[in-house]
Amino acid sequence: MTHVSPELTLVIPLVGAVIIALLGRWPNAREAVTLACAAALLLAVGSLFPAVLEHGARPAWRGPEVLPGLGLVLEVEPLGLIYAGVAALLWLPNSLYSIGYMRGHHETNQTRFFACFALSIASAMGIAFSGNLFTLFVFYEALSLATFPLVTHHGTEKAQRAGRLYVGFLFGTSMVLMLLAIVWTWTLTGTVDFRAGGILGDVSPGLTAVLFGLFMLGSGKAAVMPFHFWLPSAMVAPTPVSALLHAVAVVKAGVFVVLKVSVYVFGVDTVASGVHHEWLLYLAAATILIASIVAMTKDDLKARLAYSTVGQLSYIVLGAALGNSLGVAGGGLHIAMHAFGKITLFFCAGAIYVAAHKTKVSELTGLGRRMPFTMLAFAVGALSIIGLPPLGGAWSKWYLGLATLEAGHAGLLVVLLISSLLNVAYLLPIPLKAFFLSPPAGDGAHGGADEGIHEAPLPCLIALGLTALGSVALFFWPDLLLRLVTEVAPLGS
Amino acid sequence: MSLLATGLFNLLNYWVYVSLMMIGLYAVIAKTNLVKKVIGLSLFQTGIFIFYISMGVVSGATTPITWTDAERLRLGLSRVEVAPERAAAALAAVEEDGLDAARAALGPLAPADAARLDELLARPYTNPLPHVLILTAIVVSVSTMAVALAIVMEIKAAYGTIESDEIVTAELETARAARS
Amino acid sequence: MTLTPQVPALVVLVPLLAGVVIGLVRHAGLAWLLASLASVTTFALTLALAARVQAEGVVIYAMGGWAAPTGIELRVDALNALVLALVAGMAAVIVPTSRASVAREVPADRHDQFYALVLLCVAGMLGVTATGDAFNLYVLIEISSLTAYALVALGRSRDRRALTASFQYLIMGSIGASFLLVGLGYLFLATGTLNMADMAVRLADLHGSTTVRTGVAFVIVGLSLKMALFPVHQWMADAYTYAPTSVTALMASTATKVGVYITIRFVYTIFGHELSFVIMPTDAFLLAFACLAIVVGSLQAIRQHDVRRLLAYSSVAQIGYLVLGLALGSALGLSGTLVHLLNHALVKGALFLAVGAVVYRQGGATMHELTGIARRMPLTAAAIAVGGLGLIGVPLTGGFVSKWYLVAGALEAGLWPVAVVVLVGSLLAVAYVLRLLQVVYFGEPGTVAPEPAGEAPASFWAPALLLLLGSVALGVSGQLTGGLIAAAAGALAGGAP
Amino acid sequence: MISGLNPGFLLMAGALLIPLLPRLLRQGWLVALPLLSAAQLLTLDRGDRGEVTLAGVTLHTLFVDDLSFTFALVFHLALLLGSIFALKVEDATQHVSAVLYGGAAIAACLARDLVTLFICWEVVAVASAFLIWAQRTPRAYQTGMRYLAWQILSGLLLLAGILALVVERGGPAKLTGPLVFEALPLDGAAGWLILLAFGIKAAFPALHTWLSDAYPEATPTGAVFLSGFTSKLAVYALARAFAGQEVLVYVGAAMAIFPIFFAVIENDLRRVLAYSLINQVGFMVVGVGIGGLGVSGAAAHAFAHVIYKGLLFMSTGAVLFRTGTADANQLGGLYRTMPFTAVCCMIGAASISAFPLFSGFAAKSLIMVAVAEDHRPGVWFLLLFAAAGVFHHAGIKVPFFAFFGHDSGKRPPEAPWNMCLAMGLAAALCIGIGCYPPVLYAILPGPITADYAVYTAAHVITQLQLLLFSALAFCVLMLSGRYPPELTSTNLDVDWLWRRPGRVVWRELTGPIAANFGRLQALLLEGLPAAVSRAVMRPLRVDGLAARFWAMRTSVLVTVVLLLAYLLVGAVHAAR
Repeated sequence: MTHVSPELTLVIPLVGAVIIALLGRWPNAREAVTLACAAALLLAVGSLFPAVLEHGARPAWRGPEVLPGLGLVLEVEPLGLIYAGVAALLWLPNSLYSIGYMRGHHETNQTRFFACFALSIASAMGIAFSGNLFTLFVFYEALSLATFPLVTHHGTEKAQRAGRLYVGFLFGTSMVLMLLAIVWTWTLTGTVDFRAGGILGDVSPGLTAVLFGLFMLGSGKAAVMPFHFWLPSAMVAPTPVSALLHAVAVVKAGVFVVLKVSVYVFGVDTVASGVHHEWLLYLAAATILIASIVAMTKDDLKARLAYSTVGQLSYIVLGAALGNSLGVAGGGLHIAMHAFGKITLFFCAGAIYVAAHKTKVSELTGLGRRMPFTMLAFAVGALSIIGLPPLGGAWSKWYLGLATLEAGHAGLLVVLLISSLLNVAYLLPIPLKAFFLSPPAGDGAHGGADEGIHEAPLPCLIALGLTALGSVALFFWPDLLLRLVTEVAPLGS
Repeated sequence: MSLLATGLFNLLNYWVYVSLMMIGLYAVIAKTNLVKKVIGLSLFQTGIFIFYISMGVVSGATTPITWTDAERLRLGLSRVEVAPERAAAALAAVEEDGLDAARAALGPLAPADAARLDELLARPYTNPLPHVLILTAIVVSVSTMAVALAIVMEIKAAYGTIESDEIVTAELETARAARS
Repeated sequence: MTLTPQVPALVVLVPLLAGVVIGLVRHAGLAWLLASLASVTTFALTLALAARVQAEGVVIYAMGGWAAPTGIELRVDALNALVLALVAGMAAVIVPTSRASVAREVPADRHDQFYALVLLCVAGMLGVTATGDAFNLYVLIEISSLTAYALVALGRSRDRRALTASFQYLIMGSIGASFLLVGLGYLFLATGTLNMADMAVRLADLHGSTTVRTGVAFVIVGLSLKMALFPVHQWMADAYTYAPTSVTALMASTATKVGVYITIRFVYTIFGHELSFVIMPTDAFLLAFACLAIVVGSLQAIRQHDVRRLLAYSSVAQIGYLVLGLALGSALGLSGTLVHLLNHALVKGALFLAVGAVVYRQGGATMHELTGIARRMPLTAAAIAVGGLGLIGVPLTGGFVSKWYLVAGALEAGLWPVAVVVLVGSLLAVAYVLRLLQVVYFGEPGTVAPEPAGEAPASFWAPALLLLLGSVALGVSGQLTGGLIAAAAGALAGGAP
Repeated sequence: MISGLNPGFLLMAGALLIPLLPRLLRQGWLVALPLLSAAQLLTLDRGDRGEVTLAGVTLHTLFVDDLSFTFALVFHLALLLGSIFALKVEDATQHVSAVLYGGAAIAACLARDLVTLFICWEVVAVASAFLIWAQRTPRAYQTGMRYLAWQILSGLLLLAGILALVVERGGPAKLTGPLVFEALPLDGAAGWLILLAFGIKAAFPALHTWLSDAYPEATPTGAVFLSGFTSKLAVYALARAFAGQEVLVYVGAAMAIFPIFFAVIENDLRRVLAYSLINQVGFMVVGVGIGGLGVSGAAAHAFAHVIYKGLLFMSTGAVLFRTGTADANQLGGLYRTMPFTAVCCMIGAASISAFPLFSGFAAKSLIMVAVAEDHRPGVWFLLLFAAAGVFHHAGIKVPFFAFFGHDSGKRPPEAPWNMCLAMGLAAALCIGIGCYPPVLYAILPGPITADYAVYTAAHVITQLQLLLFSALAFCVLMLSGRYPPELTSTNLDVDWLWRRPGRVVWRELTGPIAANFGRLQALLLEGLPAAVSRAVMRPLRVDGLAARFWAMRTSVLVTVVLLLAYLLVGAVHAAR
């Protein structure tokens, strides 16, 4: 079976970014390049799946060494393939959507937007396929940098403040905590490579616990409270950026790091054997509940979705911290499941904004008559986030639930279930009120207040339709994902 | 008392150098006139020169010129009462066998003379190196003064004053004007 | 007669003599030409010397044929070969390309003086680096310093505050040099020699008498002043802000580095591990102020409106990193210092050149004038961006490698709070760099700021980008500098008892 | 037809086509779909098929035995009748959700394993809620949300139970086959959780409020579907997993009794029917709890109940459709213009009251016999009382207040033909089963045989006595004016507990979290940076212009201090 070399997955979006930047004056050509790159990347990443799954290959690439024995190394392994697959797969609809959104909304600096977007994807690929902690860190930071101009896209005071928080929290956690942990690991073990079963075998339990804390909190993109504030504030960015943050690349990078580090640096068994990992369980549980409760109080649609993400991410952190392979499996699945669900929700939020210029939940009542397709997709996404069958979110909840019981933490299962109920409470009313209640009365002269609102531009609709279908498809065909996660964490163990 | 006196007088050179340095630093810190600051700096450096110079001094030592034993003996003999033949024999002996042999050849002397001669023969010379060094340092110091005073002149030309507080006021006003 | 054996002396003599000669030609163009030639030649010589050191080990050159300890010797090993190449290299890049900015910033009748002073300054620094004699070191320091005071003062035609900055620099520099002189006096008193190698041998036998300890204290404090280590760093911020652009670029990338080099030399070679770290608490002293320098310098940089001042305060912080590494007293720490020394020289030189380009086009370098320049001056902006990332120590720049070594060194020594300080420092660097980049790239000119003119001449951005290329090469190729650095660090740390 | 295909899946897939079809085609499809699906069901052999692996979980999606066949068949009937009844509804949402709902219920009945059951369970929950929301009023919206919350809670408990079961059995790795849905012991968390999940859907006492709360708020046609599936699915699930569990007998008895009181004082006729539904399900639960013949009785009763309860909801739905209200105090005398509906309603009432020759009698007597044979006189009497009660409110009150009673003056036209057709078919079935029970008995699970004699003199006489005395009581009360008046009122049920104090508790719990969270955010994002700025940044301002000479002065001083400090520390250090 032929497959591409892993560095090609970085080269495609990188080259794409350069061409996009050069084609700034010809928007159609520029967008064509974006779509072509997205398609090419999808093919490239796609070609890696059979190689890894059928043939057990671990395609690798060794870059320059920065220090003796410390260099850029890419190595394809199943967990990374999930993340890379999600990012590559969602780049295409997200690009399509961005085109509709950015044009429909007459945004400025579109060239910068698309170029930075491509750079972000390249960074995500680097994170996904990183073969050691150093490479992971490099691309993790690259992702923060590449997304920074996207977050501050509008350049307003609010956007700049968001940018400051974004940088402060992401760099603050990664540069201080994560890097400290990486260097510490290096001084203790002499290596930063990812290895099945972990590399910290000889380190004392106390130090292991310290490192665990540093790594887990150092991954600020995972938005575990209280390191989550950047996420809601980053909502000032255009909606495709929010989709990128919440679904395609950024927050997924955070939880991916959490998962990857616990599997390949600590080792699942080490996490389980340490007594010092439990605080993370409780922190994640608290994050899940508090984020949901806060989400209910938010009337701003994107803020509500943002807090929803904060809660959902902690599902994955929980999975990583439970210290059994079921948890890893659940977490790995949830990366993909949440991505599809949440990107749909954001696409819908953006579509509503483009079409109706509405941002508040309370303004959406009755909008279902004007934008039935969007609202239907929203409902699908919401149900997937809640974790109801037949939508993808059900499977990750299934495995996470099993993991909590297997680890002897029935209380955490209760947390997960309560969270589902809370999700129902803050997500479902949005489409339901849109469909089943009447819009607030207009000013009389023009009939309803929603007069003249139509569905968003076609590219947006296609994109959100695709991702909503993806959520459904993930319920019926999760096998590929499951094979990947079980490759990482055999369920028999 | 005696301890204090010893401390005071035996280390007198250190006290002098430290005092000079402190006075100089005080001027640098406290004076607003830039020239006075420069003078303070100069005093400070002068203190260091004294330190170096006093460091090379050995009480009772000779000048740091290279003497042969014979030359030294000849100098010593010129300072004491001694018979000329014994002096000649000693000078001959020193050429052959060194100072100890010469001292033996000289024979007994008056106690005062003997002590004086022994002292003269044993006296070390002062170390010339610090003095050489300090010559260089003085050159450096002078250059520093020159540059400093040149800058002060330029400051006077640019600001019309060499009082540091007035310069600050002028700058503040410029800044305020630029802002408004 | 072959010149090969004379190379160590020529490294110092070529710029020195060239400086004197240039002082005599009263022609700006010719002065520039000669200065360029001399600096490039010197660089070539340092490279040749470095190659020789690598081949033969320590190269010793007795001045005038007088053998040490009586005579003055130049003594070049892996460590100062590196610093020599760095200083000469920076000069070779900055001097030939400085013509446009000098023409703009220095009065026409002073151009010959300018180039003469620059070469003398470089000669002084090279001499400081190469010499094996302690007193000679003091004299050469003063040569480089005196010329530097004058060079800073030359910035007065653009801003009269250059004069006051220069004056302050002079006072502080002289006090620092004087402290060094006093310290050397005590050491001489105790050992009776001024030859560094000789002194090291004798100090080891003295086990830290009061005299020795006093000498060490004066030397360390004097060097702290010269390095602009916090809290005696204030002169540097002013001097770098108001000096002519190319002077700032040259000094920022070399002067403090030479200061750090001398400190390494004293602490490791002359005092030795026992005197520095066991008898005297030099490590604690330097570590404490290094950490403070990192934090306070970065915080002050965040506040600045004038970009040159921002960069100057960033230098205060970066010197903190350099000192921190050498104070760790381990091979890891020292490697960190050396990589950082190279990287920071390259990056800061490049940044000041790029800022110089902005000054050249916009007439100033406040945030106001930098607003949105990325549209019209993309290459300059790119240099600022890459340089900024280098300051942060983003991976794949040399800064990351040094940061890695420093953190690892601190952790190895069990000083995790120090490691945290290093990391927090780079976080603060993110704060001021991103603020700068945001203005440069996303600022909207026209409403709040003057519309930028076109791109600056290539003589600004080309050398800047060249230097940054060096920084990136340092970051991606462990092999490039690894050999030299490892040799230097190993020799120093391994030489400790 | 297609071997191994669960007919429920056919329905669910077919439901998705509905919104795409033009009106006429859609109506045809709505009728054809249940028929198609039923045909599929009838061709299926008994046994275990339809193996699928989803996400590493083995599912056996199809299992036909007597129990599942009975329920699947009656669900098909219910769906068909409901679809005919709702044929003229223009709102595609209702059609889609109704067919999805029915399909999922059927699929759940025919599921072999617990995971398939869970999946269908959740689809049932969500799809059914749309029948309430489709009323498109704020009140219905709120009710629907409450309804959904309960349904989802049930699903989550089921999920938790299943997960616990998996872990109890050694984790997913040990689980090679499907997680078979069969009798579950009540000896661990898993069993109780699953029982609780079923209990919510079966409207166990205190868990029942969603039912009486939601059904009256559904659309006129929606209530018909709602009455058909959810609680009967729960009965099926209980019968499959917990047949013979003692606890169910008492729970069932309680369920049969308590709704009577609420039903009597209730004004909204559809709510009256909802309470009677709980009461009827109580009979079934008792049957399940007894096991053996009881399970057969429960299945039979469920079968009959789906039809007659559907019929009752259809008739009240028709009234609601024509008059816009189902409140007893606003109705009355409608027999004049809606005679067919009135007759059908009475047939339904007779069935629910278990008049001989009507389906209720044929089914309920099985349960009564089972109780008696199990020697539970207390329960038997309770059920007898409950039977009297149900006749009282569902058998008499509903038809009386709607079609007779005081004349409301309303003269609505007869229900549309499709509604009449549906009601007619249902009524025919009620009578058919009642007159010829062996048709029903033939398909029932358990020890019952088709020649079971239901019309024994003892059965008939007991029942008739009961009914007549009950009717007498009603008449006496009505004539003496002591019958609770029909008023618009809100009955206090246990849902008050979670509507009032529950809301307060929730507010007290989450309010501080949300508020303190905001405070924390302000502190972290604004207060802290400002404080740091004050504490750290302001003193750093010494580098201003004014500070230059001051700075030089300090620099020199600092230098001296540094020197002294270093000397001192060095001396101390060396002395140590």
